[in-house]
Amino acid sequence: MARKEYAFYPGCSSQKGASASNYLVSVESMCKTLDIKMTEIPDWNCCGASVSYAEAGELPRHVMNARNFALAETNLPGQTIVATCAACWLGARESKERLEHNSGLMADTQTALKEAGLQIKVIPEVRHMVEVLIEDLGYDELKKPVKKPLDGMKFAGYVGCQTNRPFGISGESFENPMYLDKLIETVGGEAVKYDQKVTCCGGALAFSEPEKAQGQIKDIIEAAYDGGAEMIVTPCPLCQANVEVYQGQINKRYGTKFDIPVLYYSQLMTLAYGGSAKEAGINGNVVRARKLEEFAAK
Amino acid sequence: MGDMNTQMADRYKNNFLKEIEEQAEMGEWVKMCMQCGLCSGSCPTNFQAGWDHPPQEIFMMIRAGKRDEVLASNSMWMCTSCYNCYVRCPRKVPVTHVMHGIAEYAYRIGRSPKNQPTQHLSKTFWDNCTKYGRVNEVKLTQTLYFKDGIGSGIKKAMEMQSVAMGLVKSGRLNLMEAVGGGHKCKDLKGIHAMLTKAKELEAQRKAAKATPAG
Amino acid sequence: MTSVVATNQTILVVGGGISGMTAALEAAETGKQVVLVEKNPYLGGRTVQLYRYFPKMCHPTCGLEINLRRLKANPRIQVLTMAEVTGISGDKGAYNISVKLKPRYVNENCTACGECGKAVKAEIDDEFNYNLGKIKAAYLPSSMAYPQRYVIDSSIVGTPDGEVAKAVCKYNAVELDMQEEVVTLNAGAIVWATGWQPYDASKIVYYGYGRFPNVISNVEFERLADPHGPTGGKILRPSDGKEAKNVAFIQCAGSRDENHLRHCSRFCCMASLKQTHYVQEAFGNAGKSTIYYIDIRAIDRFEDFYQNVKANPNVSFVKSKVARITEDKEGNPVCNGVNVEGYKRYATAHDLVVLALGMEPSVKGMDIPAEVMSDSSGFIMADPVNAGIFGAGCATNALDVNRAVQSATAAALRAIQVVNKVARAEA
Amino acid sequence: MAENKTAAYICKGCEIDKRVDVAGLVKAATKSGKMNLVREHDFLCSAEGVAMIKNDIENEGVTHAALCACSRRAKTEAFNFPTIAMSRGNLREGVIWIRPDTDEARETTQEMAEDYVRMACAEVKAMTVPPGNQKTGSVKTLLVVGGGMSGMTSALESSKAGYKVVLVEKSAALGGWAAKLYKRVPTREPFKAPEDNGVADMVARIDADSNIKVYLNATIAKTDGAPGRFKVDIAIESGSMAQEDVGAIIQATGFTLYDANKLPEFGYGKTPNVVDQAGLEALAKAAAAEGKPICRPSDGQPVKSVVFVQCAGQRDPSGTHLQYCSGFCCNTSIKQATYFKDSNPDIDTVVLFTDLRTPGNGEDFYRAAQNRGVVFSKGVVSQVTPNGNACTVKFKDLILNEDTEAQADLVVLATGMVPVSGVNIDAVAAAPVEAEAAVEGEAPKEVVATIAPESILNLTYRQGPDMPQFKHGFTDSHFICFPYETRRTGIYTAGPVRRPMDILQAQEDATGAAMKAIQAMENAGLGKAAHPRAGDLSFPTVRLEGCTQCKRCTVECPFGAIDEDEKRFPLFNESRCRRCGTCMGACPVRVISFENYSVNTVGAQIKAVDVPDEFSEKPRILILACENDAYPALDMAGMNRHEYDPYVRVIPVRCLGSVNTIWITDALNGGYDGVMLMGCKHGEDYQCHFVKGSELGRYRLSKVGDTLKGMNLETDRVKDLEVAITDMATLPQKINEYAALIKSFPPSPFKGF
Repeated sequence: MARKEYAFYPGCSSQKGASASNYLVSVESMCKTLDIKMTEIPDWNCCGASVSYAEAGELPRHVMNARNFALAETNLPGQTIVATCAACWLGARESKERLEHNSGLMADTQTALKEAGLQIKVIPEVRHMVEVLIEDLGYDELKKPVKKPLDGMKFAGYVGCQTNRPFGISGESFENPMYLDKLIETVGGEAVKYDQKVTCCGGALAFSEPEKAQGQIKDIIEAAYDGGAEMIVTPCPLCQANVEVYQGQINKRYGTKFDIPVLYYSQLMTLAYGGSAKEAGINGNVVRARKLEEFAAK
Repeated sequence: MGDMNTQMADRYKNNFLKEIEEQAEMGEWVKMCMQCGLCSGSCPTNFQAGWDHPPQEIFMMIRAGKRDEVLASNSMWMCTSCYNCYVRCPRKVPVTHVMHGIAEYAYRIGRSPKNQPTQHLSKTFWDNCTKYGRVNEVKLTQTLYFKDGIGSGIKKAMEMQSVAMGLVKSGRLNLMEAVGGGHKCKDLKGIHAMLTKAKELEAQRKAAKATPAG
Repeated sequence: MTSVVATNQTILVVGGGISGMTAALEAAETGKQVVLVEKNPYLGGRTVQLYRYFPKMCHPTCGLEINLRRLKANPRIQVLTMAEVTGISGDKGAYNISVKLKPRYVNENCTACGECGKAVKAEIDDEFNYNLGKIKAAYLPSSMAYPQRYVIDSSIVGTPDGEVAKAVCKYNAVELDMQEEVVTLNAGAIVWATGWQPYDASKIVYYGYGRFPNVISNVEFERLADPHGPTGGKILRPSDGKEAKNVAFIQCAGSRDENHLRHCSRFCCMASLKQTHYVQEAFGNAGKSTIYYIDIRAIDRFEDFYQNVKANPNVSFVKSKVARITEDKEGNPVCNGVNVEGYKRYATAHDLVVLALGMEPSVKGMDIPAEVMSDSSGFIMADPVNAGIFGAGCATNALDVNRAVQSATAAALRAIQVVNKVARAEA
Repeated sequence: MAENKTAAYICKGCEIDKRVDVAGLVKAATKSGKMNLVREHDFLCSAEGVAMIKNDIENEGVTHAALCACSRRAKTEAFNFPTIAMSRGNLREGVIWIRPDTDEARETTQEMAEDYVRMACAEVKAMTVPPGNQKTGSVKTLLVVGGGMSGMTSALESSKAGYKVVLVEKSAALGGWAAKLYKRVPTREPFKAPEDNGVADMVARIDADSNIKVYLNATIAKTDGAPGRFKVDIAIESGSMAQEDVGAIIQATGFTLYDANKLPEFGYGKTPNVVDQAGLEALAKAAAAEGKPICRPSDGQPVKSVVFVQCAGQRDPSGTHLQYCSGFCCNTSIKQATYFKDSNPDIDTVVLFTDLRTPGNGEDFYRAAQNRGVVFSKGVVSQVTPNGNACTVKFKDLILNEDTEAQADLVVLATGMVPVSGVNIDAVAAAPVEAEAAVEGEAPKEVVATIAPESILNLTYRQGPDMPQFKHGFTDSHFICFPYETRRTGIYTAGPVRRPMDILQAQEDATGAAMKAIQAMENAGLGKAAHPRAGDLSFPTVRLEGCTQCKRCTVECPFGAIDEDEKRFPLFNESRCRRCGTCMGACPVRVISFENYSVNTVGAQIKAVDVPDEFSEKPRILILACENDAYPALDMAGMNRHEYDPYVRVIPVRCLGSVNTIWITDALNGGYDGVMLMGCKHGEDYQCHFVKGSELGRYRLSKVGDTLKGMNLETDRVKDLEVAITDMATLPQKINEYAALIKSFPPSPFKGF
């Protein structure tokens, strides 16, 4: 199979030492196995994320993404931009869509880009890592390198919002997307049924109004437990962080005893492909995935 | 005519609806709502306290000309950007964006609620990410927790201590960022110039759209 | 071989539901030769799967009985069941049509004595009852089925069960070697009356149809209330057979929704109002109904019916499109949403939720083997391009029974206009 | 006329021969039935069995056949012998399928089967094959009354089918309401913009159509006759009178708007700035003609804001105003709001509604209006007050849950439609039941009718000059499956006079009505009945020498088929008759009968039943079952093997209305222990396909109590049961309960006489 190349947009949270740095570690391991070459867009910048809407306004937000488009187009011509972060992907796709459909906005964007010595000719395709996996490779291809299937492990595939709405992974329904369950099954795990697969984790509200967001997170974790899950798996750094790191506080607030590890799909894949705990970044989990640690050590 | 009377006279007139259409991002969709309430029911924050008005009611209030109440509403700021309402709306109203747009407009003209935490986060986040081109998570956290002063900041920080320690231990919170060790873009000058221009163009565009008063 | 007598003065009617039967009968009773083609093994279509009609609360089988009597008395109509039109060539006034006939494996010798049904062991899904129950693989689709002749399901042909059916039939009615055949016929005009199907409820994922057993569709609810239905007319919910005394009706399930059906399906408000009567009829004051709606569309004198239901203290109305259905620990479906009249949140448990599914034309996605104009919902439009092909009933619009019959009567005249012209030319 | 030859055929198939002794049946047909020929067959409906019967008809000269096999509803394709008189003895669904296969039951099952054989034989002997009347009229010209969209459509569509049309319009021009419209709501995808009203095109097509003769400024002075031979006097404004022969009539007389003057609370009449929908159309037309924006009537200034009040005077449960919804007005207001928005998007247009009703593709039009910026609000308007050159609209906003108000230059009231349906004959005529109430021998009291002056059809019918109305003045048929079935054969109504509807629906309706009218003309010419006994060639004949001129038949006929001649005898108009037999049931002296259904055909069956003596403990119960609902329900009970009492004997009747009380008294006199009548629902939601039949039948039945008392019998021996076609499971229970009651009485004292 030919080596696949993409312009990589890792996003702020995936950087070294940042909150999703372990995501990046596992993606790199996974891509290595799958022979996917990800070249970081030189000097990429933040997407602005959804929450900046109030301060940023319309144009500045799009301009931020446009700068990444211009950099990708200039430095990695012809390559599709691939984001691992749901928010980065959503922000970039949204800007692409708006700019392509609004010539006035596009003209203003070009004017602003000029200030940074950049311009856009054609906005590159913007895709999520998961789309690359399931569309460019396919489940069968993803299954081939599996050396250690995650037999008998039960995962709640938590899709959350922003990889799912408003764009969604193509071919999936907004209400019950199946790709994550299929990825879990591809690496030998069991995807449990539970009804909070696409419930919002609270997003940015987890920072600004934690008590509101934590109620939602509680429902998600509870449903995952009720479904029989041992671990939660997600494609989104914000979902991962929100569902994982507040468990202690939720336990305090609601008297629950949550202690469920929250992983990235890429971590499962890395492990199933025979990678080490370190290569999968499971040392970076706040709620320790002991079962996986033991599995990796075997 | 007194203020109250002016307001009554403007009821169910296009004035405010038009203002929103011109000034708020995606505001032109407000008129398409048919008051089914699916957005309100689909919102993940629906069953928590804190809403003044559900989205569809905000839309009706705009159509009814309730300018003061809408702009000062807390509701738009509750949005978690989950896009549930957006994908379900039977009229394909991009509710998420409309709510953001109205919030942004209220904020821009200084009519939004004061001390709104998500509004504060929005500003903090944007300032943070545009300063160096990328987010500095530690500084972001610091700014957030100390926004109401040292006292409450310490209290919040203490509350969040376990969270932070977990992240630090797992290598996902780099305290060095606090002292300037964070990630940065190289072409900061270009980014800042670009954003300054963008702000300027945006202001021009919105001003050009505004209907002259009177 | 099935033989059909038809000429360019014959009218072909496709679809043997109430619209197709009406078009066929009106034309035949005006002296025209008619061929009526129906894909089911019986006539009557979707209306005969309804328990009662609004607003009279009368029974659709009553009208069917009259129509069947008209049909039995009229030698000008030839009925082909288990038949589908597969080809249309030619033009207005001179069409050549091919019709594929699926084997029924039972010939006209059948006396409907029922011995084969008794003898056969295999069971299949009961399509007439929307698969809410099972029936024997040798079956009469319903007590009102016409032709009153059994059907052997193809799944038992070539099995010992099939042989059993053949062996017990004293009348040589079971023909297991019956083959699919194609008959060709002429017609001057075609009435296309293929009706509608309920919108696929599983596409409205947030209502949990298919996931929650106690979320059912409006057409299924008709079968639950019908004495001929799978529960013998008792309103029992699917999960545990408990009496469903507290029933929620969710309007616009699919309709008026650009993510699903653009159009308003017109009949569903009235159907739900009607179905509140079923709840009242079954349980008296212990029966409670809640209608979640956007606008109640009880047009013309149906308003009287609405006002009567509204006056019933056991029926409540909530202006709200339900946002989500969940299930509580007892298996009760819970409707979640916001009542927009004054902003009231609710999370209300019911015994059963009935989705008022909208109407999708059956022609949508169907390959009519001729050039026929349809709108973006798939409804056949009146257009000169259609030449001698005329839509009728719910193939043309979302209609209630009354309006469908009107439409079919009008379509019969349009077809007659064509064949009369042929007759004048040939005279 | 050839000699009658009778034959009975007894089928042994479907296990009939296993369950009953066929020899006994043969004996019953031969001895009691006195049939000339009796044959048994293993499988009567087979090709061979049918060939046997055909052979008997052709070669043995069989003219009357009693087929004793399955129900008359089964195997109709096989048992199709149109040239002979035929009856069916229901041994399968009516006997072996409703009885248990046990030794104890064998005797009663056998008796039941033998009775049904006897009854079938007796019935067929009393029948003749109707020859059909060729003397009915054969005019094939259609009269259309009303030249609006509906009437014009009916005329054009009929002409297209090759028929001549006379079109009568009372005003000076064709077009009706539609002509007053600036534009009409869209009829084609994308359903976004109002369309041309389409009137000019249709008028041009009518003018060019040699099949259509138009009378303008004309009304119908008199309508005489029957389908196929109507004679119509047309009064023309000039004073002249024309006469036309027509075969059928379509009444498409449309509607007027509900009078907004009845809505002073909405400011109508108090300021010219409150208009109804017609008023707005007039303003829009005038503005378009002058190329100006729509202006405020009070001062001629362009309208800057307009509020539409939906359901003004409609959907009013209090009964003060219209109770119904007119259906078209939501779309009309949307269209009118579009007039404003398309001329100037800055005009404030607000539509206040409680339920917005835009069915079908109207939803697209609604969306399109929203997209233009029309504001829709769910609200209840309480008051509109003039305020200088503006108006204040007070209302409750139901979404925002507050009392509020809006200012508007113009207020448009959506007042809805009132049908132009002529004289309400039911209100002015004596109710048929009152005629029944009249003491025997005494003429029913004549009701002095204050006939409203504006009759439309001026029918010379005994029962009044116009079409019977249904609810709210509309002439709807009341039948869901059969929307065109009026109570005046050959006269159909179309468009908003029938039911509130918009133009598109009215055009569809008018096309359907044309279909029915054409059909009525064609069948009248052949002497065939119209729906629901379509094609029936039988016809009631009356022995005038026995007639007492009691008028019951003329009054009760649900279809106005019977007038009175100069000598005050009933005058039957064959092509108006629907063959329900209500006249036959009504006739106290039993002089009315059909060839194939008469006092005799049923009476003979009643007499044919073997009534055991009082010591046998075998009661006999007669069931007279309506063939539309009760009889099918009994059949289905059989098909589903729901058992019932073996002492009942069922005779199907065309309608309860055709039940003559003589049958009941004859049965009781003959020793029957009880009589049960099964008919469909009557009253407001009646199901009787002959409209009044079951009601009249029941009324007669209610009078039987006195007869029973006179005979010294318990009044409960006669039972009236309302049956629906779905009652297949409950009906056997009810029969059994009734049979148990009858068994609790002593045996009828009339046995053995």
